Amino acid sequence: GNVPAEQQQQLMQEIEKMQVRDSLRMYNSLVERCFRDCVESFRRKDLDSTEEKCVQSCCGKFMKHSARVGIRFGELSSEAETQMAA
Amino acid sequence: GNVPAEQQQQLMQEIEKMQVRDSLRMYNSLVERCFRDCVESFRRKDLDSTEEKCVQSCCGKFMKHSARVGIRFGELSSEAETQMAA
Amino acid sequence: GNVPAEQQQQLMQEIEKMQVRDSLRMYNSLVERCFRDCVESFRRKDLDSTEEKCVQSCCGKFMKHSARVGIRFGELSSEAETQMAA
Amino acid sequence: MSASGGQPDPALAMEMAKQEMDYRVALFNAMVSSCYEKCIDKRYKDGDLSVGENSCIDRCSSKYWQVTGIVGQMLGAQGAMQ
Amino acid sequence: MSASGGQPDPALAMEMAKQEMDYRVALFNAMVSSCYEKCIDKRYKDGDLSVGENSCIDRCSSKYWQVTGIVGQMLGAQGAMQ
Amino acid sequence: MSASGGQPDPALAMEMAKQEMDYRVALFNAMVSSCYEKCIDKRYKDGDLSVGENSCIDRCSSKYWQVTGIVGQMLGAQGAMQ
Repeated sequence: GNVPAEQQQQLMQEIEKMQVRDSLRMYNSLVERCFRDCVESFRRKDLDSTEEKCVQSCCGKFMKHSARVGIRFGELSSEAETQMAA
Repeated sequence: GNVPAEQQQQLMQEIEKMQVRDSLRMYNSLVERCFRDCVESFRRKDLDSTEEKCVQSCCGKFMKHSARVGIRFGELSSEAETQMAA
Repeated sequence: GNVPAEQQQQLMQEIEKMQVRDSLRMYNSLVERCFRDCVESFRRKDLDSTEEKCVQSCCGKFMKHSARVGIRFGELSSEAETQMAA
Repeated sequence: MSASGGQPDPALAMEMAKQEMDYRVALFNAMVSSCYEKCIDKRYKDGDLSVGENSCIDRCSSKYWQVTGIVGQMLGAQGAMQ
Repeated sequence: MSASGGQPDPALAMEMAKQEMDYRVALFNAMVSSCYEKCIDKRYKDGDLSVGENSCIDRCSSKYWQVTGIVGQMLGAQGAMQ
Repeated sequence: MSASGGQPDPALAMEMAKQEMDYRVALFNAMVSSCYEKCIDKRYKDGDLSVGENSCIDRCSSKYWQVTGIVGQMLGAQGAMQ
């Protein structure tokens, strides 16, 4: 977009806000997902070691997955911009 | 609601913002839904013609569905307002 | 957080806004959930008495559930703060 | 940016009008997606709605609306809407 | 509307307080809906929680909270929270 | 806070830039969660992605992107994006 120079700073602040908001949302959805996939039994109030390990793997997998999609997303966006400019 | 006249314009701007935001959200959820329902195989990186046709049908159906619910929603809202006023 | 005194009022207003927004969101998600779990047949346009009773029970259960999680959430938050301070 | 006296606050009225819109949009979207799940055949042979789907949508919209009424009454009764 | 110097920015503190609230509300809502799925019998014979459901809710809340801790540590460790 | 004349409105440009970002973030998040459901083995034996999962993610991202194109064209064609 074509944003006037004097509003660039305001835009940067908005981006920062969004990044915080988005990383909190990602954190929340990661907890929800790994809880749903890993915790099935409610006969105790503490996680057992299998559940803990599962949550750690889930979290690790999700972060790697998300990073990889990020790379592909960047590539696909650049390609699209190149095609638009051509 | 009873909004003072001088804020009507601001409200209109808010409505416009909401409409843009909402149509983008609708677009995103439509992509998510049609992708989920139509794309099952990941042995290639391009959609095949069956998948493409499925996405088009899904999209067409959703838009017609959404339009029809919109009409019903309007009717139900009017009925409710009529009953409130009576 | 350490919010300057003169912004406390603005923060209170934000909290109020959030509470309204959040109770509307809760209302919406409750309707969605109880509709999904209780209404299966679309051979008539009005709810039958079994569906109505189901929606009422669903709603009652959800509110009691939500209240109980709220109590636990409060306890867990306090424990966490106590541990942080120690 | 906000009136700090006791008189009616235009920013508040504005905020309430905005929240009412937000609420109606969210209600509509939830009705759309709930009835989509209940009524639409996901095989997507073509892009048109069948007669059965169309009448399901009408009844589904009506029932969904009735559920909002019941839930609203119950939340109101228990004062849970704050 | 925003301080452009290097000194502490009240609008920023405000924004952070707001985001902390947003976060806590979202966490609570996710806990409510996650434990609802895990613990509640969806046959809805009546509107009360059974003894089994109540104790499931308590344990579920506790376990959900522990999962937030593990995930928080892992995100922190990998600096993925930016 | 907003220009009321006919000339280009910086607040509007700002708003559009913000919505574009919002949109891109939402698109990315939807791609992440859609491809997670399609590609990732939920048994979570360890925290690494297998070779099969990695290639599935690449193809899934590509196909997801193509779906955004088809849906965009169809919404544009019917003027449904307002």
